[in-house]
Amino acid sequence: MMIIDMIKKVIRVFRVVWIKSPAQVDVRYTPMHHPARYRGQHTIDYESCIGCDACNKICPVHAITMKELPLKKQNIVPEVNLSVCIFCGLCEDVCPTKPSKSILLSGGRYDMLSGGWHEDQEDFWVNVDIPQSYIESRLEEEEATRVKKELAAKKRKAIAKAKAMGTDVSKPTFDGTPDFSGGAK
Amino acid sequence: MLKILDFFNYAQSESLWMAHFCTGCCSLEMAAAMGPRYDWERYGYLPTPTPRQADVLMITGLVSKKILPALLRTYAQMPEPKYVVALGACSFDGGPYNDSLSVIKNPTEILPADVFIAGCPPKPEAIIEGLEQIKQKIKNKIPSAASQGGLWKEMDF
Amino acid sequence: MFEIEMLFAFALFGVGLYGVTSGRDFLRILFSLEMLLNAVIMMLAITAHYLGMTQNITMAYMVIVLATLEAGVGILIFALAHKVSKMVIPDDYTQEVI
Amino acid sequence: MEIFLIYTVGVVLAVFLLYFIGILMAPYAPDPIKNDHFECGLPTSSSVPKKANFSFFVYAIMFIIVDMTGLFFTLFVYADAKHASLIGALFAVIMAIAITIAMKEHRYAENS
Amino acid sequence: MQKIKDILKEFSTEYIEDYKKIWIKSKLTTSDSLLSVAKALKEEGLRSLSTVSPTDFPDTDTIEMNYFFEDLQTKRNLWLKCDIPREIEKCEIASLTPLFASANWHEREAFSMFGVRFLNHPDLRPIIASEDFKGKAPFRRDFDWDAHEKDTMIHMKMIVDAFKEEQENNEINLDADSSEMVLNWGPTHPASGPIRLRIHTDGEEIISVDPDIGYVWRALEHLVTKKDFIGAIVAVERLCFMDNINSMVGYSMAVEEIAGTEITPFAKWMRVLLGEVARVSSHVMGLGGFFNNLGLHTLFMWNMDMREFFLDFLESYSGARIATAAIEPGGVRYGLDMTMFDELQKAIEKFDEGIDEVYTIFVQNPTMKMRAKQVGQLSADDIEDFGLSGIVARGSGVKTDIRMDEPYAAYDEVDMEYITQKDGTSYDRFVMLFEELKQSVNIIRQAKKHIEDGVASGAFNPTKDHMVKVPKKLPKGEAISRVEWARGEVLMHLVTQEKSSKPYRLKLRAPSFNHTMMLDHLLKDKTLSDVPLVFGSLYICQGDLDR
Amino acid sequence: MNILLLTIILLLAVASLMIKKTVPAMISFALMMLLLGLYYMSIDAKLLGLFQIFIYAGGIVVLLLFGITIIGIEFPKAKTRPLAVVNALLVFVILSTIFFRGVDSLSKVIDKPTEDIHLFAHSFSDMVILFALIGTSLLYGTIKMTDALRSKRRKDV
Amino acid sequence: MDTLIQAFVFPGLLYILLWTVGLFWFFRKFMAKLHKRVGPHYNGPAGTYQTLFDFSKLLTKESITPHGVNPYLFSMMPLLALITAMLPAAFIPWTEDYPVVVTSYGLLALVVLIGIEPFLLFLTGFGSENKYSFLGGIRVLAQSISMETAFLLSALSPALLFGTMNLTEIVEQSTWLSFLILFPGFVVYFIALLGLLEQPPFNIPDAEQEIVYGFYTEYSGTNYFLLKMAAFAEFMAVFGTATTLFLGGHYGIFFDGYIFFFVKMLMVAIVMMTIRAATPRITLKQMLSFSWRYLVPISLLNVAWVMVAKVFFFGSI
Ligand code: SF4
Ligand code: SF4
Ligand code: SF4
Repeated sequence: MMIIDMIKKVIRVFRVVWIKSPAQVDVRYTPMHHPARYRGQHTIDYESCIGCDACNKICPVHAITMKELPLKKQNIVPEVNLSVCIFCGLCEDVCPTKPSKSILLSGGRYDMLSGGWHEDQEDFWVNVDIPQSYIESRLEEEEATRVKKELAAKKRKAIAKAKAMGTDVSKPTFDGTPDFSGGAK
Repeated sequence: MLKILDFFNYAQSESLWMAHFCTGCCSLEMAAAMGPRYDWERYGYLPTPTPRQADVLMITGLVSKKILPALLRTYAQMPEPKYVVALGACSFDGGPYNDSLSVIKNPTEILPADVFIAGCPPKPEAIIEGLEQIKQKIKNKIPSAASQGGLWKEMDF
Repeated sequence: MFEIEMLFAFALFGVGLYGVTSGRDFLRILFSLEMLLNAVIMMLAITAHYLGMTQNITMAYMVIVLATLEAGVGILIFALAHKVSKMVIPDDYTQEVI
Repeated sequence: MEIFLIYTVGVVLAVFLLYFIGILMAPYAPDPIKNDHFECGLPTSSSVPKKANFSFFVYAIMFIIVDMTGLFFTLFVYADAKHASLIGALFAVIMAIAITIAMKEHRYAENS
Repeated sequence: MQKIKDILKEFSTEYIEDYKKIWIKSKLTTSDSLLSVAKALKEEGLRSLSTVSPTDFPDTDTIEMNYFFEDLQTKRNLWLKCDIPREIEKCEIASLTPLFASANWHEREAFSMFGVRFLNHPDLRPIIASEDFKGKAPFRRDFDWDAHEKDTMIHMKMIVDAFKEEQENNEINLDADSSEMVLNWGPTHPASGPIRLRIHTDGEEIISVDPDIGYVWRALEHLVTKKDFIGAIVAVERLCFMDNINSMVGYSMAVEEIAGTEITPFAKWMRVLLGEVARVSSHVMGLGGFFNNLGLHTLFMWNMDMREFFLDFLESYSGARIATAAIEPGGVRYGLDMTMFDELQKAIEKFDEGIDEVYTIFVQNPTMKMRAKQVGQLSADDIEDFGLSGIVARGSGVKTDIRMDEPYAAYDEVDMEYITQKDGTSYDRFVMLFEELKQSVNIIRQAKKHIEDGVASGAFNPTKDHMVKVPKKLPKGEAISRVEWARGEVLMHLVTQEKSSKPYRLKLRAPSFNHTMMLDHLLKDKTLSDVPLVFGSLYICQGDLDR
Repeated sequence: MNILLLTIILLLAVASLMIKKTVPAMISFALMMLLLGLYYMSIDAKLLGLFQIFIYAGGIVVLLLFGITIIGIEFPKAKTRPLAVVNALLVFVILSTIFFRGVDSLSKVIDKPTEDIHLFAHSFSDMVILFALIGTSLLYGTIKMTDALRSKRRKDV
Repeated sequence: MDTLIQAFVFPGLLYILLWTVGLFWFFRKFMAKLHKRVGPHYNGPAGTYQTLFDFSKLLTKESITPHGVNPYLFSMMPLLALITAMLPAAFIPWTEDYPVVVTSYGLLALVVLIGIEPFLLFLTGFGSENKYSFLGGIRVLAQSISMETAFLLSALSPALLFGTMNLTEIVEQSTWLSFLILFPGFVVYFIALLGLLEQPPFNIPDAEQEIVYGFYTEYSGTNYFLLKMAAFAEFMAVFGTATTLFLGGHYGIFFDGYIFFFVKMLMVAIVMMTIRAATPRITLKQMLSFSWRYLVPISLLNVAWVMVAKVFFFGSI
């Protein structure tokens, strides 16, 4: 009786021979399933990053180091050591920039390899390559804003002064801020 | 003669057998890579029950202090030539457990790996991709990393 | 040829006898018993071959069967005796078995 | 007979050839830990016992007896009389019954 | 409930109060009366001790012991506290092991982590913690692990020496002339995973089994105290990756209780949905693993195929296949895109297709029945004594399931029933796994339908409703939460300090710990062939065994 | 050829008694039986030779291995009795003398085949029933004996 | 010269090597198919080179001799195992005129040679000085004694029916009627074959989940290669015997030839693999009691049936 039972099972297993295996894709070249939200390698948009340091603070494994920039306002930009990162996505969640996050994992790559030596892994970074021209342009921009601010402050002072003196302030004394933002990219 | 040696070298590279050893949760994805959807046997990988017949040792993530002797001994008991693959953030610096009391913070410094696959855990695709790299290494006759150095040589286990 | 081969059979018998009587451990005793019986089988086979006594071969089959059964019983007895008195060499048995 | 001997010698040679190819090609790097016994990746937890606890001795005796039965059946292959064949069949049935009874007895004794 | 209160009133207590629906919380004034209280409670019917959780308060110089008693029959639970002094020499309390068998390993754990000595404990050896923490108390707040870290190499040597010493002891203890030996089953073993069973055998027959655990000890309870409330989910989900969602649910519930946040119904239903998906993916693997241990890989492979589809859904939802980190205090982490349900639908269809084959070929397998029906028998009494839970408990006919005993998330609206088997053998546990799998998929269907309806009717907003804000800093408080995890009951005991951004103490009571305790009981006098079978049927994951 | 074979057999027989270690002794015993089987084949008793190999290499050696695994592979040293050698030699000499005295009266027939395979089935087949009875009673006795011993031990423990 | 070719090419070394590589590939591929996987795929057409690479690699890997073992015993055993496993090939009538040795006791010789193998495997386990190997060796011994008797008795049933032990004659005399008469014998033979080859549900000696790899545990590199090859050569011998005894050897439907022999062997292999994919392992005790309570008595009854059938149906007397 048991033997017959077993033979039945064997025949049922044998029926699988006609089923096509799901492994038809060469996964070396194409991933099997790669959703839009897949948390893979980071991409860091240095332009929109405001340098708020939130991602660094939340990261549970301290994978993020902030690269210092010679800028004043956006003085830091995150860099991620992929060897350390556990791809939890908290940094992406916490990033305040809108509409798109400036530190982005979604849709990242899935194969992240490096040499196995400890030293190799230590410099397995997602670097932000900030072209010098960008920094310069930002510097100039900053300079411009600074100048603008100073001017505004001056103006405010002047206005205050004028107010104190009782003069009319509706018309600016100086106008036409020069456009420095060209050539940012 | 050289041709024959080349053939054996090629054979070595195309048939990598894994020692059956799991130290951390990355072994779940290793199981997935064995499974029907990824099926690493297509590329010639095969798990073996004892390290005596294995070519590749996988550090599957986390290495706690207590399991390190077992890991090193398993590695030492594999026959030459042998290779090591490190999976996951844990095998670099303890990953999410970096602040924890009982994990080894530098497994790859102790036992250098030939390929490190980042992720937590890495996708099965990534694991297979990493193993392809080892194939390339063998074909180019690059000696395995752990035989070149690493703290394990000075340790007593 | 016939005589020389018979001589070897006798020699095997002698070796077996030596093994049985020299007071060794149980394994050697069983070996020797097998040798004794094998000497007999040899004699039967040789006589069958040279003297044409065909039925001797059938006899030899029987002896083989006997030898096997004897080995089985022998091992059994030794194993039981070992369990009781923890001895390996029969001469050392002091306790009563079972 | 001679053919078989030559064949055997050929096989032996062939196997040794393979073996020596293997030994020549293989690297050799002994080391005390590598040559230690494998025991799930840890130092051995106790030495290998020199004997086995074996409660299956009955099976060994049974094996010998059935083996003898097989020997007799080998002789029955050449039976060319009705009588002998039927005797053989009877013999087989008796042995089958004997083994069944013995196993029953054995199980009974095990469980008691 | 009233009876328990009456019992407690006979002793001097600081307070006796109701906590949640089925809990009573109380604190004893002295630790001396603990034993008599426990005895009275046991007579009353609180037969299982869930866990022992010490909390260290260096400020007041006390260690607060928390005992969680459970009554699996009538669902009355008691949370009993008492203070003991903190100095290493005086830090002792009566052991409950003679009364509650399940206390054994929990007390050993408290001993090795906090240095609490339990008087009259039959076998007070350190457990889990590796050799280098022997005699220290690593989980105390003032333990200086930075200093400890410096001597790693020396510690490694200590660990190795301990192994060698053990070998020498074995050599001495074993009769050289017998067929006895001590066999390592694990850790480099095809079926064991990172655990070692020291099996003392006589040939094929097992004399005793002594599990040696701690090979994946990550000190999670210590780790969470170093992370903030959100970052801690990363640690909590790594309790075991087979079913990580439910452990995060438990943690989040505890945090929400302290913060006093109420999450949205949509998030509740999402928790149910995700939790059941994770449970399915765990059970599916458990079924396969059970057969793997019998030397048959077919079911494992087929189930892996099935599992991938559920993982696909998780990956689409959260962006990672396994380490989803998808539940946060305050709700679920991501909004839901309704197209993801197509993938879930596909997974369910795949499941429906495959489950029939699994049933006829494997659950009804005569060979497996023949083997598994004979070993691993646990009676209902054993279950209560040893505080087992999950499929192991239900396999023996004990009706316990936190999803119904103490409904969390949206389980009170889910239509489900207790599934039990009678005999409690390994086979029953296997059938339990299978039945629960079907139940889980049923719940997934319900949750899916509910969410779809809700979205259609406009009750839920899948992109906005998923989170409510939980403050970064929590008030001082204490909470326990229980969830029905894939492997059984997980109890989390969370303690916070005033205005802190980090958990002060989190105790994780994981089911595998109790189940592993049973191995010796189950395997004595069996043969070596039964080891993998029984081990597999207890559904142990080393991740939550060691924590 | 035959003489060479027989010499080796004799040497192996002596060796199997003299070798201290069990397993090599066992191997030499098995080898001796194997060669004896070959010898029978060479004198045209093929079935007998096969039986010899079959029973000894397949049956008795396995049985003895069983015995070893139960009793243990290391034996204490036995004191040898020098008289036994004399005894054996004496028997050997007496046997040969008797044989050589009577050998002339034996008439050699060379052409007749050694084996008559049909003989057994023709004339001796009834004997197997006897064997069946012997075997059965032996089996029964064995089981009774081992079980008696086991229950005795159980009571002791 | 002819015999040298036989020893090295056709039923000898090269043939067995090819067979080993091919069978290993087939096993893996078929097993993968039953697992809903693909199996070896990217090395050569449909992954056929894969096992060639595997074996070449094993051949050139380091072979470790653990200390404390008897080195001669340890490295002799794989050699002996392979030699004994290769010898039966000489007796099997692969094609019409191709047994190397034609003898009237071919069947007995085959059974004897197949029966010696477990004894050698026991010694590999015994000589490894490793606990798992030790247990594995003892299990081999226990299993082989219980399975060998059934194997012998069922293998004898065709001989009893046809009244000869010459394999060529057995093949020549086999008909559909004889196949039907021998069918119970074939079933018993098949079960005993599973036990003898250590295949599920009887893969007790090298149960990975219990005793790591049984008697293979300490073997590596060249030695392991030889043992593995011996195992596959053994497969070949046993399948070949099955085909010869029960399935009519090289006789085909329209023409005769080696191809039919091959196909029949593959059929046996496929059934074996499917059983392997559908049945979990049983325990040693269950195996012993199954074998002695059912298998051996049934094989004895089968012998009785064959002898009666010989007299009353087959009409050879
Ligand atoms: S993904 Fe997680 S671990 Fe990685 S950098 Fe972001 S926060 Fe850190
Ligand atoms: S990446 Fe986002 S979170 Fe990080 S510093 Fe820039 S803006 Fe802040
Ligand atoms: S890297 Fe991640 S998945 Fe891998 S072991 Fe570490 S925590 Fe687990």
